[in-house]
Amino acid sequence: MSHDNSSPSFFQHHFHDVEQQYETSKFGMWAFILTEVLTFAGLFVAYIVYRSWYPDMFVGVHKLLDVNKGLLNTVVLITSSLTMALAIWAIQKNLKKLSIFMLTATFVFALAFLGVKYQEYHHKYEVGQLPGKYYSYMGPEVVEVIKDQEKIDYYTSSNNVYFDAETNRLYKTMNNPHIFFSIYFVMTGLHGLHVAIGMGLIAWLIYSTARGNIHQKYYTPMEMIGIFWHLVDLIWIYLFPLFYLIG
Amino acid sequence: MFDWLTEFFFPKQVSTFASDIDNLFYFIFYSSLVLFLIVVIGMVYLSIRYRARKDEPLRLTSSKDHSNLLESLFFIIPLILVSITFVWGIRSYLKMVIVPDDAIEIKVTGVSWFWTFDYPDGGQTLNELVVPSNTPVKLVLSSKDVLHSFFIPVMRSKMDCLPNRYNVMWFDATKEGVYDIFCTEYCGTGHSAMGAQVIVMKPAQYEEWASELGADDDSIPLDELGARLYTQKACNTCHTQDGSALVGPSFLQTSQMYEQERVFDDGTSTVIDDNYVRSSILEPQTQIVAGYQGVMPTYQGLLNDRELDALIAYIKSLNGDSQI
Amino acid sequence: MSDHHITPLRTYLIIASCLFFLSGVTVWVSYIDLGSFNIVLAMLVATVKASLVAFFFMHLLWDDKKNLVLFLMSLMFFGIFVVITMIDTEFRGALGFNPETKNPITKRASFYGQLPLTDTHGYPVDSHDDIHHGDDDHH
Amino acid sequence: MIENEKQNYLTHPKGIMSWLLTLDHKRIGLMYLVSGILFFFMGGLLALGMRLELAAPGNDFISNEQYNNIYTLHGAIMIFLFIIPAIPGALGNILLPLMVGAKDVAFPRLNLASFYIYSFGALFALYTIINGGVDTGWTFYTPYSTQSSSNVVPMTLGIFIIGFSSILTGLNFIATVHKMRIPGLTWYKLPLFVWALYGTSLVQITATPVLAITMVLLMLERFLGIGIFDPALGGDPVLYQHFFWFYSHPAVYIMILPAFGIISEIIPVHSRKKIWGYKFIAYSTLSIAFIGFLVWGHHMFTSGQSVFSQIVFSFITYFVGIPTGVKIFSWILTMYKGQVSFTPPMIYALSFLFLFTIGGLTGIFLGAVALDIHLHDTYFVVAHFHYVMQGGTIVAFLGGLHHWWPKSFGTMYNQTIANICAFGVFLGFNGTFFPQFLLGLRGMPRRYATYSDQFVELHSYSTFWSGILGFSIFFAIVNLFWSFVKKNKVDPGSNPWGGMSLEWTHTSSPPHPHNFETDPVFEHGPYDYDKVIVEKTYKK
Ligand code: HEA
Ligand code: HEA
Ligand code: HEC
Ligand code: CUA
Ligand SMILES: [Cu+2]
Repeated sequence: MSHDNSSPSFFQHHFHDVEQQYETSKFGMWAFILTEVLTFAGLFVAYIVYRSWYPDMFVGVHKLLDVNKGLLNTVVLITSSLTMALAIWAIQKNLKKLSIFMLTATFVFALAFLGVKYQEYHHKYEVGQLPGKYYSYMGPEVVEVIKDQEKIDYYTSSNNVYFDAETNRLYKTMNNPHIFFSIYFVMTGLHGLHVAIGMGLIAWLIYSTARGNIHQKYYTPMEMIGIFWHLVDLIWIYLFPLFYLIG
Repeated sequence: MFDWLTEFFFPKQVSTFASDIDNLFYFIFYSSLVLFLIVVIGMVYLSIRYRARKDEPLRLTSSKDHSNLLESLFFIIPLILVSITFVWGIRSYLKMVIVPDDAIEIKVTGVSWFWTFDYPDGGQTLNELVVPSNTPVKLVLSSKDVLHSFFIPVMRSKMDCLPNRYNVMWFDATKEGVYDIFCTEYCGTGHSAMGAQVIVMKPAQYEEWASELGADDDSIPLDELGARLYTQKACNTCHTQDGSALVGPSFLQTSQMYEQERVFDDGTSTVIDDNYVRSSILEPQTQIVAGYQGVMPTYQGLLNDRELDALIAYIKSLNGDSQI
Repeated sequence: MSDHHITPLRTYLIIASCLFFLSGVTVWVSYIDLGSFNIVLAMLVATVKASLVAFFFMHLLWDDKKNLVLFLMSLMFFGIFVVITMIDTEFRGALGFNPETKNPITKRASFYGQLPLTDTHGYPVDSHDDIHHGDDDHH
Repeated sequence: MIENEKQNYLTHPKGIMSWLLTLDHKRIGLMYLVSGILFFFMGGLLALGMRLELAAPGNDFISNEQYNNIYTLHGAIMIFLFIIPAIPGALGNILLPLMVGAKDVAFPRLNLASFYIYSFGALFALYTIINGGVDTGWTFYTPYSTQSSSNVVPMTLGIFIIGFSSILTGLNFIATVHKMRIPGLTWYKLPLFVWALYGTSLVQITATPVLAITMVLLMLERFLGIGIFDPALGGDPVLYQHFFWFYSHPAVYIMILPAFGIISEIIPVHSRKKIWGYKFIAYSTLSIAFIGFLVWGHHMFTSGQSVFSQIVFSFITYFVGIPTGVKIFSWILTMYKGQVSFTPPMIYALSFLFLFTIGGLTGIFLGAVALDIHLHDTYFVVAHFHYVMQGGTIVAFLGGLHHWWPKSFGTMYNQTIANICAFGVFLGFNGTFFPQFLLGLRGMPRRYATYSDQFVELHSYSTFWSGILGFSIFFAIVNLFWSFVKKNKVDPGSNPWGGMSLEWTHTSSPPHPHNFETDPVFEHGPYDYDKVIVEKTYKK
């Protein structure tokens, strides 16, 4: 354990050397990733359980989501992941300007992601495809009006129909589409929260790199935030097919 | 040999599988007792045998820190014991879940904070489960509001009541008598008062009872019937007759305030009269007395007209000097 | 820190193109009806993508293996959570034990009864009758 | 002697800010200790209130609502504010870096942050109390918790926040154990307390995130009615129980593993004997931590989960008992051919063995599904978990405090009083909780504010002894802190029990602000009583 004064400014003195400090941070970061995965795990469990209870509802209701927007966001997020990786590569090669550029690009892509998400949310808000008891969408995708007498007899024996005495018609709704939207909003919302937090961290990275606090010899924070950012991408890789594609 | 112990540890055995479960208990109990004694005697013996004597100098101690024989015993003995326990436990458990085909089926519904029982031939009781002895009885349980749990200690059986789902339990009572039922899942203020009784009758007696169920008894005067309903229909879990407020206002107060203004939590008010009391019982959520919470369940469908009148008459009668 | 592994630029670009390509593949495949195999395939592709991200972008391939162990541990505990929970949720009322415990008493939440049967533009649902929509759980 | 002038972390640096902003793990540990004990007293007083109400049937002392609030707060405070965060937070923080020879934990700032997050979460809990309490039970079962008009949201929010503090502590400890050990201190040379903290931390970082998300879903259920747990909205209350117990069963091992670690230190040191079966104890820690994740459904034996899962859960539950048994037997055999002295820590350790064995074995009764159907939610369960938590964890915690007190704070308590209090705790505890086993077997349900006459005798017996228990615990802790007032300082080099791990042999008491004045060198294992004689040095 050296107490020489030549140790760099970023070195924390309870470590033996710089290498130990770096390895420890990285290990800590991966432990943190583990907790992140398990946080989402709870929601995935809810998804899986309800999907297996209401397979038809999930398949039916997922069509209300816009695949194109989802795909667009997938592309945006993968690109941002790439630019994040390149930012680290650039700083390792001591290309400070390029690194800052790449970080900025990452930030912009993240913003774009949230922009698209906002549009999606906004549309759902407008039409009432909201979570839980705020759900009010009764469009044709989830309600079927049945006039055919034979079918009416068939359906009255099951319980996901109800009879509207005023119009003398039998309606069949999917079971609990609001649960799909509850899970959708909680999962994408938590994911979106991570994107927003990531943006804050990336902004701080841009600032520190420009100030020269992060450089070729010390880029641990950038690498840690990079790992976090890739995790955000990684979770989206699963969310996208689970919500937008399954059919 | 276990007789006195049974009295000591458990309530009476009344269901067919109760003795099975008690025996499982005794098996685990005695094996645990042996293990526990090994632990305690070992600990006491070793600590005293190897205690540091007064003024004994510090010395290097033995380096013995393992013994293959002992270590394998640590695994093998518990393994054997838990295997027996597992097989035994599952066999008894299967007896408790496999309902005999000829069981009579009674629907049990938990409502905060009382129980209703619906019998196969129609008819309903409140807080009183009547069953024939030596006949398998299947209970189909559910709840109107929150979780409850239906526990009959003498039957050694218990099952949660879930809203919007059925659970099943069964028993075959072997001895006639009246036994306690408890609610064992926390369900709010009245949880500890959510008791009921199971009355086990001889089958013939049960038949007779069941055929009379639902028939009105017009001979009792109204207020007397009301007084009886007051406990039968579990009003007493929430309303007292002595003026002290429990979950709901005391009936004495209601009675004294007849013809006076009752103020509700939304600021409106009404004069207390028979109509008001009637709607308080049937639609309790529409007008909630200021200072109380809207937790009273609706009695729609649980009381017939005569019973309603009886309760009203009874509430009015509480105020001794109502002639003024 | 100059002695750390530096991934060549080429690797990053190749991995990114793979990711784009695979994203296209899942979307394309989702339009083909493969029955329950759709979801298996989608998850398979997602897992390949996720592994690429983890191993290359997140450097797990070159890192201390302890980090990989932590990551795999998180997946293992996730697996435990899912599998053991489903031992309950999939088997209620199954195996011949008390079938009445299997399903909820009413499947549909009660508030649907109060919703107006109009879409959000106020048109009655009937007016959409001409629009084709998929049949689901009957027959 | 000049030695007395030595710097130590308690007096150097000075000033209130140096405490509030400290990054020193020992100071953070002390702050955890003080706040933990305050919450313990608070929870304990609530418990005594409860016992007073239960001394006789009827509502003579407090109303049903008050009782329900009190038992919920008692459970929630004891678990979420005291034993989960405060025991690793206090003893773990103070000792872990010393034991691995590090100058601090891996991430000192995170450590301080974790303490502040804990305090912040605790504020919500205090707000809950001031604002009228919460009445759902510490398990917050839906749908009652989505309907109750009491302060469910502040309390769950507090628990959510405290969860993060617990995660950060765990993360920090894991990184410390992996990366901060001095050269030569290999895994098998670590003191077993370090292994125990390592196992605890693994459980903390894997299980706690699920608690966090469960609490979020519960709050959303209240705000938005998302319908995942609420049956009125199409949800499933049993699913909530899966979520809750996926955390809360492993959490009982967060509570007990540090206690196991403490016992693994106390017994060899006070018996001056190499610990029996080092590797078995170390690995059983990990296997308990792992198996603990597979058995949560044993809390749901009457919930109506599938028969298949009942059987699976019952089966796996038994297997937690086997590694635990290995530990118990190894501790006992450790004394074989040793030199046992009956110091206060040792008395606590022996009473731990007695009490925890009862608690653990009754866990096996509960694991047998047929029997648990009778016992579930009765006082048998209450007795079981007090035997493991209070008789296990708290007794071990008290033992640990007595063991490391002179080390951590450089003062010595009155050992005679300590011994008397230790006996008082043992007797009072058994008197309070043993009758509850009988109550449970006879069918007394838990969470009851009033009860029928048949249970009076046992209940009043239990209440009587709980007073003695309360007094003993109170004076045991006062006796410890009294040593500050009495300025009963020990010699800085002192090692009163002759411990062999780094914290005893290589640093002063209380330790230097940077832990070690010179870099510690690994010389002998923590339990090498067969190779080296370490003198008991205790002056003054
Ligand atoms: C410190 C906390 C702690 C610990 C360590 C334990 C340890 C164990 N617990 Fe306990 N438990 C709780 C805290 C704890 N528990 C709490 C708080 C609750 C109630 C929650 C609530 O509802 O509010 C609870 C409830 C609870 C239940 C649910 C009861 C119910 O609600 O119906 C069950 C059921 O299986 C159970 C089982 C066990 C088992 C098998 C162990 C095992 O780990 C015990 C292992 C130990 C031994 C077995 C003893 C030593 C071993 C030997 C001497 C060797 C020989 C062994 C064999 C032959 C097996 N516990
Ligand atoms: C670490 C956990 C822990 C600890 C240490 C305790 C300690 C105690 N507990 Fe607690 N208990 C729980 C965790 C714990 N409990 C939990 C989780 C529940 C379940 C809650 C639920 O159902 O939701 C519970 C429930 C519970 C019940 C059942 C309530 C019910 O179901 O209706 C009872 C009843 O007797 C009880 C009693 C006690 C007593 C007498 C103590 C005593 O050991 C306390 C002793 C300590 C002190 C007394 C404090 C120190 C002394 C002073 C501050 C000085 C002042 C006092 C005097 C001078 C006399 N507890
Ligand atoms: C779960 C508890 C509970 C039960 C059981 C219960 N009540 Fe109530 N009751 C309340 C509460 C709380 C109020 C006050 C709030 C309100 O008005 O809804 C109340 C109010 C009333 C009132 C209005 C009193 C007044 O002075 O304004 C009447 C009358 C009444 N209940 C009758 C009954 C009868 C008759 C029964 C039994 C058949 C019964 N209640 C059972 C809780 C209960
Ligand atoms: Cu119903 Cu408790
Ligand atoms: Cu458990």
